[in-house]
Amino acid sequence: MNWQLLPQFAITGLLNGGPIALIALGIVLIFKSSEIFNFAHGQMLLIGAMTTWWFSADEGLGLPLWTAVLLALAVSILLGLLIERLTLRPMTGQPLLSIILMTLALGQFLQGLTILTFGTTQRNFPVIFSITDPYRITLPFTYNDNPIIVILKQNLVWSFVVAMVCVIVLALFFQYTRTGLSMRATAEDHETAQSVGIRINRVFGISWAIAGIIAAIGGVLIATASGLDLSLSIVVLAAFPAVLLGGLESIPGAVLGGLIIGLAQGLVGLPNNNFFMGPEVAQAIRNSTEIVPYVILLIVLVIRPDGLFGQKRIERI
Amino acid sequence: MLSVNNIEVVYSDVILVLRGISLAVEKGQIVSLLGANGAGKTTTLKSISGLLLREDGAVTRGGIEFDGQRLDKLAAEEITRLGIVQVLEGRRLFQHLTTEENLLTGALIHPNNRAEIRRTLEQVYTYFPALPQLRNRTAGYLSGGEQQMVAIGRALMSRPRLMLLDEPSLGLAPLLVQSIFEMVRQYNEETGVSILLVEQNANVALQVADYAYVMENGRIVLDGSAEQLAQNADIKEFYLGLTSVGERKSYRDVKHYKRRKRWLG
Amino acid sequence: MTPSAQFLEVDNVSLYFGGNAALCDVNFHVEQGEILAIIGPNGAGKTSMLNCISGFYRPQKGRILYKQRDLTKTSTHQIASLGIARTFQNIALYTGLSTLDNLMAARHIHMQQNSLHSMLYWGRAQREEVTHRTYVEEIIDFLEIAHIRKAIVGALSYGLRKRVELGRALALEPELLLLDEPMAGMNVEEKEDMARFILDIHERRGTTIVLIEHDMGLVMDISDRVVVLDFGQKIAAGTPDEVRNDDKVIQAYLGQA
Amino acid sequence: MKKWTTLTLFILLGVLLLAACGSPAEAPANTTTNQPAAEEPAEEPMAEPTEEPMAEPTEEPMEEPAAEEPTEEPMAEPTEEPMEEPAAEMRTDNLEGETITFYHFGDLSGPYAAITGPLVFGMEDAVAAINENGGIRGATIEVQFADTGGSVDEAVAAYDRFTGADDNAMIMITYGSGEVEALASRFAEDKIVNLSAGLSAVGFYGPDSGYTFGLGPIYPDQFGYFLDYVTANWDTIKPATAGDEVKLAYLSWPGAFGQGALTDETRAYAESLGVEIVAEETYDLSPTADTTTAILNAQAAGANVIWTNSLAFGPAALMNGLGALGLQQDFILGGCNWAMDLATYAFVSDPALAAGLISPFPYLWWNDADHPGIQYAQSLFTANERTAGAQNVGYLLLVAGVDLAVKAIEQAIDTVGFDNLTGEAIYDALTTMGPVEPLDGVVRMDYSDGVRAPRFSQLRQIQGGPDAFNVLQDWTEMPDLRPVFDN
Amino acid sequence: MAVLRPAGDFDTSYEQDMSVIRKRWQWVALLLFLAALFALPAYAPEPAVSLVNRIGIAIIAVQGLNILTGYTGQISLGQAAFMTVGAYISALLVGQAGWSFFLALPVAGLGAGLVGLLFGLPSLRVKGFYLVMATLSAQFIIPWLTRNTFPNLLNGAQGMNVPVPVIKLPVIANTCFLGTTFDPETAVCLYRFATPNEFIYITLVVLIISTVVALNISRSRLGRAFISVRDNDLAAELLGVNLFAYKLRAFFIAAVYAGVAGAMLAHNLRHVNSQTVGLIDSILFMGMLVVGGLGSNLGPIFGATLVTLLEELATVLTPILITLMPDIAGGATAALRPLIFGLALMLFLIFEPRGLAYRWTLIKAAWRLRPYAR
Repeated sequence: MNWQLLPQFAITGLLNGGPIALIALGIVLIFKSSEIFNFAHGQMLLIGAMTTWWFSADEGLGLPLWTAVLLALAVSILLGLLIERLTLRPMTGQPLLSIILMTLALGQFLQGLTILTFGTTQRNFPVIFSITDPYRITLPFTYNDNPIIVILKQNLVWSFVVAMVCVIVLALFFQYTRTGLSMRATAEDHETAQSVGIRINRVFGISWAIAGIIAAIGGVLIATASGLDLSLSIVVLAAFPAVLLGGLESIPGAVLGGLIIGLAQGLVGLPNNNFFMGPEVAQAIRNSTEIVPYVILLIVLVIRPDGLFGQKRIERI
Repeated sequence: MLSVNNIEVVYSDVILVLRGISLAVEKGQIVSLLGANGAGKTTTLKSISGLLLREDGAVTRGGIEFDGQRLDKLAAEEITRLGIVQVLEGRRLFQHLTTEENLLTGALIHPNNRAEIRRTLEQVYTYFPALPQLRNRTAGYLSGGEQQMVAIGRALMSRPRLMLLDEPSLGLAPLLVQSIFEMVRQYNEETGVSILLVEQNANVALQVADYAYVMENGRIVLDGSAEQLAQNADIKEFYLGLTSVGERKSYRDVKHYKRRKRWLG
Repeated sequence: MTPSAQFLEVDNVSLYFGGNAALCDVNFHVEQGEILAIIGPNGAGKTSMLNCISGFYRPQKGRILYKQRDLTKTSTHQIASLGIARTFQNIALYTGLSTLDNLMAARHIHMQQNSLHSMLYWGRAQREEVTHRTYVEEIIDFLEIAHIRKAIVGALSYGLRKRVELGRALALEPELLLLDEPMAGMNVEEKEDMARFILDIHERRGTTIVLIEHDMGLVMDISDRVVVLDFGQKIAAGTPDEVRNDDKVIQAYLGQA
Repeated sequence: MKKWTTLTLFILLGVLLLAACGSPAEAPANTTTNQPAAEEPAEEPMAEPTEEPMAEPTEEPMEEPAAEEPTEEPMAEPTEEPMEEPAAEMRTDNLEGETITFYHFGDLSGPYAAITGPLVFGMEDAVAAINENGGIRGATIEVQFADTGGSVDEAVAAYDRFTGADDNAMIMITYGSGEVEALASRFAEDKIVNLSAGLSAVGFYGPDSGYTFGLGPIYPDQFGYFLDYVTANWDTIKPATAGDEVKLAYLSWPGAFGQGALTDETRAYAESLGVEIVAEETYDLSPTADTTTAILNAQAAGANVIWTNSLAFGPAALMNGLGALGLQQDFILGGCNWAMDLATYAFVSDPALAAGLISPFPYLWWNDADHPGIQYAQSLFTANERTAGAQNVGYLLLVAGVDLAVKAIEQAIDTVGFDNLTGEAIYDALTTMGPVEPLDGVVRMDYSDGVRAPRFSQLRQIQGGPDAFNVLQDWTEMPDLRPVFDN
Repeated sequence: MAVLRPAGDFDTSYEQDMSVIRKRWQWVALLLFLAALFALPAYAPEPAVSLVNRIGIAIIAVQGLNILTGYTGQISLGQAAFMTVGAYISALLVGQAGWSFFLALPVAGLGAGLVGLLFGLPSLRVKGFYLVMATLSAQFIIPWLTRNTFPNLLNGAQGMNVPVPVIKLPVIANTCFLGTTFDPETAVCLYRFATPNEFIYITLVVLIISTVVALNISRSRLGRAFISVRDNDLAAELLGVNLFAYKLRAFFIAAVYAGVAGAMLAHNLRHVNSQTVGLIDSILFMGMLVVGGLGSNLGPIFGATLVTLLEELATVLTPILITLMPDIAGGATAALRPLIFGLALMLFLIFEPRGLAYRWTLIKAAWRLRPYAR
């Protein structure tokens, strides 16, 4: 192991976990309010980033960056509302499988639509956060008498900050606003919510609109770090396990799940060729970032089937 | 105020649950709906409050009117906004919200007037003096009686004109049941809000009600003022099982008769 | 009272959900060949009791002995093989299967064919299907549901589904039949039919029956003994007449403070 | 009832989207090229072969447009004597009305699209130009294309489709290492010549292969060539932080292409040069790949040279990572020929980060503007109004590749006659024609003696702006690191 | 619907009532249909035969998924991963160990089945989305394993080429029969299943076997246990069905089907790597199942056919789209495929959630009731 790199990889991983947490949060939000697991979230991410690019790029409208982001947010809200109204409301009361397939199909549809609209070429996303001049932090301890310096990419740090700010804003929104309250109430029990006069269809709409916003922000954060192409839609695959780690319905769980996955993905980069199991194994472990979330997920499912924060249900017959 | 006119309710397009129910609630009245399990009491409440729709049920005949407005095609949340609030059977609270948040959800149908909401909240706390100490407790961890109080309190928060109470006594100790019913009566007397009360526990129900209906198999079989019904000897017997008054063959006899028929035929 | 005399013995059973006791030190026994009714107000723990016997809930305390065997230590799916079958309060049929297949599915525990036989459907498997089909058709005849033999049960009326569910329980060839509100929501005529079936099963096969029912008239008519539960506790037990006149029972039902 | 409302909404939405689709997709094209493309009828080269009677069947297609372009002094390799066309002396068949089909399949929608797109365009533009100038002895070249989306099974399905529909399929052009490796044995079995821009050694020299010919050198050769240069010039080029030892980190994509340069032969060769391979890391085949892990591990292992076998966003991801970590000066970055391309600039977050990249460069470049072959390619490019993004390695290479194919087919026709023209005949032509220099030497091949990929290359380095792919080393024969397979 | 029969069609024994094909003319029709399929290479162009090949392989994979998801109610997004397992096992056995394809095929199925069993284990503890995720993890972990473990054997991400299935027959009277050719090296007659026209026979035979087995499962003890787990797992357990054992059995059988389909695909493509089938295929299979009809034996056949044809439609529409929108160029197929599939699936879910098989039974019933149909 490269113990000297441990803090570096741990912190980088954790920072990478920020956007993952944000993405997971978007999925949890939908699930909480309507028990729909949104497999199309990745495509919403992609569309958010693509529209931002198109509004801002010279090939597109060439608007100032922040205007472009705002317009993209508006598009994403609209998209969220449309999805809810057109594809998921007709599915009310359908079995789980149908709803899973609906969002999968929706994802495919949106993917095709994105290609049709924007083509397949990769895009250079506008730089929002500086990508040079990394922060160098000297840690207050040493390893083998070498000072440990952690190099943090600026865009990584700021992406993390933005993601966390979004998480906090959302949490405050849920905790302290009336809309937040009605969303939390709806999430608990649709029938009871209706009985106290909450318009649950409106709540679903709002949930999807917010999910659209979160997706667009997530898309922009990821695209700004490393360019934009169709593969952005599969970034969410790392966030799915984060959602389940946290327990599907838990907002703090989703955030923690995202951070755990980021951290773990960072740490698997550590083993070097002198790792006790030999270079092939070390190489395989370093290559395992894509499956780490799923391995963690399997472990958690075996130990705690309802996730770390999930609600256990009593089955009745 | 509320009149249910000969309604028929069908679930999933096939299962007929209510076979022509008529009842009326006048302003300021407490009306009680009695009956055994599966008689259709809850279905009646849900067809008034609109919650039937989400269970694939529908009013197929007859109509429900509230102050002259037809209810049977309205969504549940709109009916609540008209001033009819249902307290669901089984104390359905938002388990992970605190007591006070649960109460506040009741006020979501009103415009965001903090002072007004605060005042209503204080009012609810005066009806249920036990609740202020519990305001920051997670609702799911409250005891059954406390949960029932929160559920009713939440309904009060919406300042209803008609409250539908579904089996508030369910699973509660007799003493608690008494105190909850006393509060209900007090609330009714002080505010003049009408209450439609569904109960299996005829005794307590008849103590607070002005008028009562008895249901069986999706039909109203008996109605009258609470005093009248309380005097009715059949009621007591009804709750110990004699379904219809008068001469009834034992089920064992029925059996032999039918079986003979089958063997012969 | 020697232990061997007891067919089913519920011994000090307590069941908790979180902190709430659904059952609290419940004791009673069932004798072979009798019809025992469990009554009590809503939420008294009747269904929980049945769930404990059929192995769906594991009581935290106490034992349930069925022919000397402790059911609380038997895995759920094996309890059916011991000869215990049940119906459910909210009908739990296999909604996507026909009446016939619902009953055939219950023959599961009596079938010998393994999965490979099933896949090949040759010789033995086919013969076995026919044998069990014959048995199931007898039940269908008995319950007078032949006309809906091939109908998908999800689309049947409530009363018929209740009857199919009874048929499915019978297809297990039980020695102990647990019926959870078999007549809830039925009209008098349907109730009469159902009562007749229950009594016929009891008389013809000598099946021991434990049933939960709200209709007191029916309970009084057909059961040999009655156990009354209230707030998870047994408050009375005895013949229908004894129970009918028990003060505690009257109080529980009328809710006097 | 509700459902039908939904359906109506769906249809409405669909119509709206279709209406909307046109604008954003076309917008980039409009703004990046200087002439409006919107009103223009679709002038895709692959549409219909124009059967125009040609003047001279033997005329070299590249001569004509060359005159239009401004000529400068030759800067790279002076053009050798023009290739003599043997056609005239052998026979002068007029094949008018006949067709020869070129099949090609590449990734236009998957991860490799950035680079295969221009390859495909180059191929199609070159073919259209040849058809306009009389085709191959009058025979029109027809083009059949399939998009594989970067997936091998799509490529195989396309192959089945092509061969199923045409019993005498004779030439196919492929762009991806994965599909080449998967199909190599089938090309040989079905005797179909495959000109490949995917330069995997296995495809050319693996078991049962043989009909696959490279348009560029195999990656092991390129890697060895790079190592030669680095070791020979280490003292002058080594990073300030580096010691005397060349310690190499192989950081690349997973997959046939990304790992294509790392073979037993190259490992042995590196060892013989005293180069220690201290780290082998992979990163995701995606522009969003995070290379920090790979770079930091390489640094921790003491590496001072990085090789990447990736294209466009692959090296860019490394450049971005190096830049963001502030380690740009600590490594010499080398990559296979595809790494040094204009497309790379689309993904590098700051053009300055691209400076320093060293790559084998087995072709001339667009800025060798006085070279007739380059001029020809440039004229095609301009005439077809391709977007700036397509003006990269791929386009150029495929114009040359088509030229190679035409030369080989003409020779085959001369040998066996058009009626006997098969894949085998083209194979024979390719393997017997000796050294060829398509497009007057933009690329150089010699498929004699079992060599199936070019063995000569330049070495260039990015020094400054996008066009400054400066020559470090002129055309040289690369070390021969062809893999040996026990068949 | 199932009870509707033409007048005069009575059963005289339970065997007869339980048989799948009830009338002689139905047998004749079926045999004619099969004969037409087997004769396909004689009259259909090779691309069409190739298409039928692909449909056939997809049907087998979807039949497995139908047993797991349609019958047992366990939602799985891992079917393609188990195909990968089968594909690799067969590729290794035939390519490296020199086995006959026809021996390797069942072994590939069993091997995939065992892996399927492993990923079915979480079904003991989790349901719904959690189970979907557990199976999705197979979709990541298995391809990753093929890329990153045993590089010398599995050849990493490059994957490997897979030999053509071959039948060896002895030379009889100095001639080779049945369209085989003499192989001078080994001095036997060879039949190589190389082109679609030859491979189709393998596809059809395996397809027939897999269909018969699926049919038998659905009408016997095993199938009823599966369905009872799906329809009411708690009741099923109380009625004596060992939930865990049956869920695992379903996972095993589904993965065996996938393994067989994967092995066939590998030999058909003659190449396999970790991405030969991927997540998108798992989604496609699920879509095929729903479009065809969950829990119906005809469902996989209808669904796989329709969805594969839709994919083909995307290829056909590509040139038209390119003429309409020149700038989309190569991305057209990439755009059209997910677009058409996604749209079709969404429309099916909203308007025909029970799938084509259900529609088919309705049509049959209407036909039998003619002229009195509504």
